[in-house]
Amino acid sequence: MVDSKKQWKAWLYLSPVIILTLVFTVWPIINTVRIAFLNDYTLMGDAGGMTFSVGVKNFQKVIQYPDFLICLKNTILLTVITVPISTFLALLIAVCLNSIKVLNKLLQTIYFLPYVTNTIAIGMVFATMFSMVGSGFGGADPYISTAGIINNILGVFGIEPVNWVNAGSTYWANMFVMIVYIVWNALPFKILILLGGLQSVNKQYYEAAKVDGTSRVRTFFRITVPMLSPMLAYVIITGFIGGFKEYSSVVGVFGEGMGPAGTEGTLNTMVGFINTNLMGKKPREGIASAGALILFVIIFAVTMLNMYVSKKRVHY
Amino acid sequence: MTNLLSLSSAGAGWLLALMIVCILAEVGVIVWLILRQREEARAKTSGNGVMHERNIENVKKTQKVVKFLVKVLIYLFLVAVAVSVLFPFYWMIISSLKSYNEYALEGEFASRVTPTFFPHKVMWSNYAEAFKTANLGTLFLNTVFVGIVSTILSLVITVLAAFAFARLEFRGKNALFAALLATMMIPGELFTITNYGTVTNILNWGNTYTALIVPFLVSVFYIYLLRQNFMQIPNELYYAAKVDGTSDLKYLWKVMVPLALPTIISITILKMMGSWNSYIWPRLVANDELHQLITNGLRDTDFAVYLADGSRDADKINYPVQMAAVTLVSIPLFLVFIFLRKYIMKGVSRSGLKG
Amino acid sequence: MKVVLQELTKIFPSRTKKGQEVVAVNKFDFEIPDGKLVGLLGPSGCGKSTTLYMICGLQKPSSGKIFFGEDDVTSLAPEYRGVGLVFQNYALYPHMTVKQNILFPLQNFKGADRLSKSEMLERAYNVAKLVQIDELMDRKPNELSGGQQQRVAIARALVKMPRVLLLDEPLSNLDARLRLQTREEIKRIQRETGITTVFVTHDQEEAMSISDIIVVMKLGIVQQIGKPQSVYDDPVNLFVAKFLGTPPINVFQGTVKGGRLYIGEDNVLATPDVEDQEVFVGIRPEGFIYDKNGPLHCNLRNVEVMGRDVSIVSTSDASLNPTIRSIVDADNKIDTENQTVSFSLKPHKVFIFNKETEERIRFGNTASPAEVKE
Amino acid sequence: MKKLIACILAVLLVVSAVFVLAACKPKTKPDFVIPEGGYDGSAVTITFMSSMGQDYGVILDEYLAEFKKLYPKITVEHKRGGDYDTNRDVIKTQLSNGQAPNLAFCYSDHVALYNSSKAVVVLDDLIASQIEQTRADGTKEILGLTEAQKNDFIPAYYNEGKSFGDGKMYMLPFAKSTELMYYNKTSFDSWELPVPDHWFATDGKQGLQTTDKTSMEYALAFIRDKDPNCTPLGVDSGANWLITLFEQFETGYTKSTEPHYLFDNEENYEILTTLRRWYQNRWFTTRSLLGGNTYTSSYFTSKSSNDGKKSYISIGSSAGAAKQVPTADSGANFTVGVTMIPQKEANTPIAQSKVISQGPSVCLFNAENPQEVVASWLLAKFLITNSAFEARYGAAAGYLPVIQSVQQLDGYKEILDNADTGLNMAGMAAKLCLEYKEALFVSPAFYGSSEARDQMEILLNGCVVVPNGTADAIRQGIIAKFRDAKAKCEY
Repeated sequence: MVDSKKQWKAWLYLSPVIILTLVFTVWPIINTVRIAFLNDYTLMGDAGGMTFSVGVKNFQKVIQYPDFLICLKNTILLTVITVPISTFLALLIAVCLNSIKVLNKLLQTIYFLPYVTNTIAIGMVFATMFSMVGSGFGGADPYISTAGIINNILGVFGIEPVNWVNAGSTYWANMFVMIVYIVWNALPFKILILLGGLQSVNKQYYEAAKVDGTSRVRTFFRITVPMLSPMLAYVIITGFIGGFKEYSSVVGVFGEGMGPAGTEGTLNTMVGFINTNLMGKKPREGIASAGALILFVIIFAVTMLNMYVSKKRVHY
Repeated sequence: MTNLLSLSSAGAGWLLALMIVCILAEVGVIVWLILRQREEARAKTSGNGVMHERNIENVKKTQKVVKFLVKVLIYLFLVAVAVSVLFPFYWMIISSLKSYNEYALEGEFASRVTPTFFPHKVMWSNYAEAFKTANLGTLFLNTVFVGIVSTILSLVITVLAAFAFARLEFRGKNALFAALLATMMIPGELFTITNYGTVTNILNWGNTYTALIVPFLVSVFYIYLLRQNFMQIPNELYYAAKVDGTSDLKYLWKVMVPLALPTIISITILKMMGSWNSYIWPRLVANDELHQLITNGLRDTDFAVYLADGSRDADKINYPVQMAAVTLVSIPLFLVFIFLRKYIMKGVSRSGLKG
Repeated sequence: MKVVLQELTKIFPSRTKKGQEVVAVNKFDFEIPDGKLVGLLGPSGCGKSTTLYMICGLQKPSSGKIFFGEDDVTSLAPEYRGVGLVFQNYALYPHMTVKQNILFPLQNFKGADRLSKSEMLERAYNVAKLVQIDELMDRKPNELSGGQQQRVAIARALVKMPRVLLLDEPLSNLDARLRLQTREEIKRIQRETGITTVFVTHDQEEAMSISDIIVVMKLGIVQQIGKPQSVYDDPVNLFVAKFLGTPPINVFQGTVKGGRLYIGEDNVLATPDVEDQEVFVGIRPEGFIYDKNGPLHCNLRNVEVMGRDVSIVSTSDASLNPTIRSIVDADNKIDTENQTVSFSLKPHKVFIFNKETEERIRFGNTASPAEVKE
Repeated sequence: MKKLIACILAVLLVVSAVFVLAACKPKTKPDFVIPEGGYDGSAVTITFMSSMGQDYGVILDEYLAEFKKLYPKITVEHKRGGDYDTNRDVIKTQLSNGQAPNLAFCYSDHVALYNSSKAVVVLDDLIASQIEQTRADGTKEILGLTEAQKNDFIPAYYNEGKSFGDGKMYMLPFAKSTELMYYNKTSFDSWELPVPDHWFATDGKQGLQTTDKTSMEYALAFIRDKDPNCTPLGVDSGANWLITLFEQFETGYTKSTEPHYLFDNEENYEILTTLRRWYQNRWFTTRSLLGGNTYTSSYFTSKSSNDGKKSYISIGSSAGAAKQVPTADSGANFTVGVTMIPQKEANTPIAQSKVISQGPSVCLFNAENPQEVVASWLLAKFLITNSAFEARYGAAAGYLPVIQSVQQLDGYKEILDNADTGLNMAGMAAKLCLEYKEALFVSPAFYGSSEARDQMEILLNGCVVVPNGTADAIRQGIIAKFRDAKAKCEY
């Protein structure tokens, strides 16, 4: 009974969205694809009237980037580690929050604070928290003195201070700081969604479980998690998409160098690679577009995989 | 090796130590619980699987203790997480109250190696200076103006689109919606360069508010959120309204919007916060004093460190003042969130995000 | 195993600040004999569900005690009470198949009660056969009809062989035909397992038809406890009388003068050793006898033929309900031309109640047969 | 289904329209040709993008007003572009969309970048032009530079404008700085330690064993021995240090023509191995090794040396001279000596010495209306050849004027005369730079030269933290860092 009048009206309501999306989303995509296939395309060259041959040179160039594998590895590692941790932590926090009355409102407000703050500023705070002072980093016997709070706290427990972010710090020390920071940043949104989901679960399932003498742990895994599975699937999928686009958090902690002094670039991510070719000193928009397309393909594949997995295991 | 005693006022140090103790206590409680469970299992008389008589006294006692301990466990865990979430804020705020030397452990503080937890000399002047140097006034007004206008316009668009997607049937609806969702997967940087060309060259909106507002009116996530919410309103209402002749818009305004109000309010708040944190695009498109927004205003203002003779030390950035500026900028967001927290929570959960 | 409730009370703090609290259950004393099926009956909001939840431990009583056999389980958590509960809308785990739903309670057994996998499966199939859903084991709850879901819920409650089975308005979500059938099922299952069962309903017909004992409640206070028939035949007050029986009892305003009961002017019945007073008179629909020169005269409205008997609908100024419904044997020839119709009454089907307290006033020769046999 | 295809077609139509529109924006701008009679007096608005701080903008505005008196019809819009990198990004983004300012502050690396869109005006014709321009006050000037004006420039700074490999002049120097070595004169005197004038010990021995007492090797070992807690040497920019070393030892860094990158060679491995040893002995540190926010000048002027936070020698830009003097409240007080940075061999005469110089220049951008270009040229010429402006800006910003006539200017003369290493350290720095003007060299500029500069900083940081091990293992570690840097540059 879809009469044409109804059709026309639907398109009318959607017209603002469609026009804006066309101009500001579809056209950039088409333009990016166009640029990606123009060899060694640079915007400045284009403005200066240069002509470019069509080909896949840009894509080869992306692969040939000496640190391409490092960027890929970092992007994947950061995503694969932080998404599960932040999702599980958020779930745990949401369930605990849901089971208490006193202080509930206050704690909810506190947990949501990181969502409201400026990523770069907090990045700087994290950098100082994990920093050391003194000039001997990376040397044979670097000064172990430290200004960072974290090392001071470790000191309280007699643990040797660790060189987290300064020159000569190990890759995994840097990654640890990044993981802590990304999880810290990702929690609020996830808690919000999962808490919302928990509140819409019918109370009687829990009462039935209680009467059947189900332990808390079993209730959590056999009832709460399955009932929350649509929200969990959503949070994990958006988590992966966000994870692959990680960049500003690394800049927040390590600055544009994407790594501690002496090992600059070891924490560079795919988006970092794209940005250096967009905003850097040797801008090559062609290569940046090719890199962005490759990243999009990876994200698309992972999201399809996630969707497929969630179709199987999620109960709607 | 420094030890904690040298920390003159180790308030926050102890706070963080408390957090570590919380976590250790938890581990202890969990282990005790597991032991308790195992030992309790052994103590029971054997039975053929029927819910058998148990020595009720023993069960009642353990049940009370276990219940209490689990409550303690939950509160310990939640407090530990709260401390770890709050600590960076605490550190940001006290950094904003320190003098540059105390922050960077230079000058008279050069001999110190561990940072101070409470500013020796509380520098409220940092906030005044931050407000003045970064002329937060104009930045604030710009951001609020851009925020409100873009939120209202985008709200209208989102409601209309969500209504169409949720209620009206038209061919290609699902394909269009899937395509829109797909755009969320594309890294933002991809759009920036081309959009910059479109905005400055073709539309030449360079350095205008329109350039800051229009490109981001369409936010797919909010359309998705509102569509979920609209879909939960039963169809019969729509048909009933149709029967007695109400037009789509009247129905939308009279019935759907009121019902989905919490979600709409939370979208408004989250949208406002989004425009607060945008950084790369404003810097590219509208970077002159007139149109600068807060984040890129902060980024470009060089917060000066003044030498003894009053001249500026060009190399050094006065981080405490920058932290003060960032705190000043974050306060309105905190307040908005604290007052409207209920709506945000309800808005998102109401949408249920099922399916 | 018998269940004893001693002065069980539950007071809910009022949500609004100034409003006073709500007494949901007020000093409920009752002993549920072992193996009996007890129906908690009453209008909605009378505290029957609250009582049920207090028995199973989901609600903590404000005061009073609950005993399972000799054990005082008042403050014991539900999982330790060995209770099976069936919810009104079944609360089957939507993401689990029927088999998983039924197995779920068994998997919670700890320590000595733990069963092997095969034992669990066997128990599950037995109880599934008992409730005749053994061929639906691999279906998901949303693929089953209301009745089938109901039976799965019962199976899940029974599989752990609880000491007490509790059902919260088990039939309210079913359509009429299914309700009759499931009602019998519950009775059959209870008799076969011999498990002490308490079920809650607001449908008096359902309660009377299958319970061994019924407890009529109103606003948290127990009105009457007893066998369905005896409570029906010997209501302790007007509320209980009106609540039981379909079609409902007809209530009139009457007066007792000189040992005689008058409805309006008609002197309908002898009521020896009752002082003169204004009274309420309750007459069961089956308490009328179609008698041309019966003492009670009403204006005939119409006659509904129902096969085995006839239902005469009439009105009278003294009646408190809009119409009076009397059921008489079909072979009475009802003279429909005549405007008025007159009846004589079966004494044991007529109850009189004090005007103020609505308490039942018994009079001489009407000791109903049921009570005697007790 | 028919409807769906129709709507997809519509979408493609709209998009291709936008695409065609965008594609045909005015692309190629004609190369600039000086119009007949130079500036024709027409009303013209030119934008001047500078990366000056707020305080120096005041000085500029004064002289812009003066310029307005000479050419009333030219209105100058002065836009502050933030620091150098932000300034470059803003201009780069404008250029990518066919817009540009008329006149802008720039580094040679930036101009090489801008030139990839052929947007920068070649200045040779303008410089040589003899066209007469009459100014509002009736006075006349030739459009180009007179011989006197051309010779007034410090040669090294002037030639930087031509360091793009094609001999063409793309920019005029605006203000320059060079690198100097500041040392703790009081300590050096008390230790009777000679001020080092070359880097490595000639007799190949290490640390205190070497007989070559004027080498940096000996000095650092000596200082470290005297104050075991300190970090003897603080170098502000690691990249400048390596570029200077490769230039001094003539082992090759980069050149403006293909193939650009020459630094990956045996001699440089040697140099970096030695620097690594120095770092492992905790003899030096750099700003980026300290995380980029701590300045080595703060080490040089700090009182106590616990945790290495004190240095006795500091190599930094002449522009930051004032900061190398200990302030009253820092509690440290010593007299600061300042001299040329060490060279390859001892007592190298100034002419053979090599010291890197940097600083902002000014370049002109192509514009549709040639009058805008000519007007911008007049403004640039007016500012740069005006010794009073150069002197005041140089003194305020700590930069060195690019024209020598500034020295005769009475205001500036006093600065040079009573230059001392105390309060008037900036004057002393200016004085020394003028003295060393033959030694100044500029690193070549080409598309990607700024990336190469960054890679040098990363190379130094990478090599000095190569973990301990056998000599060969260390060597391999260093070679790997070189290879990585070269690959990044060539990428």
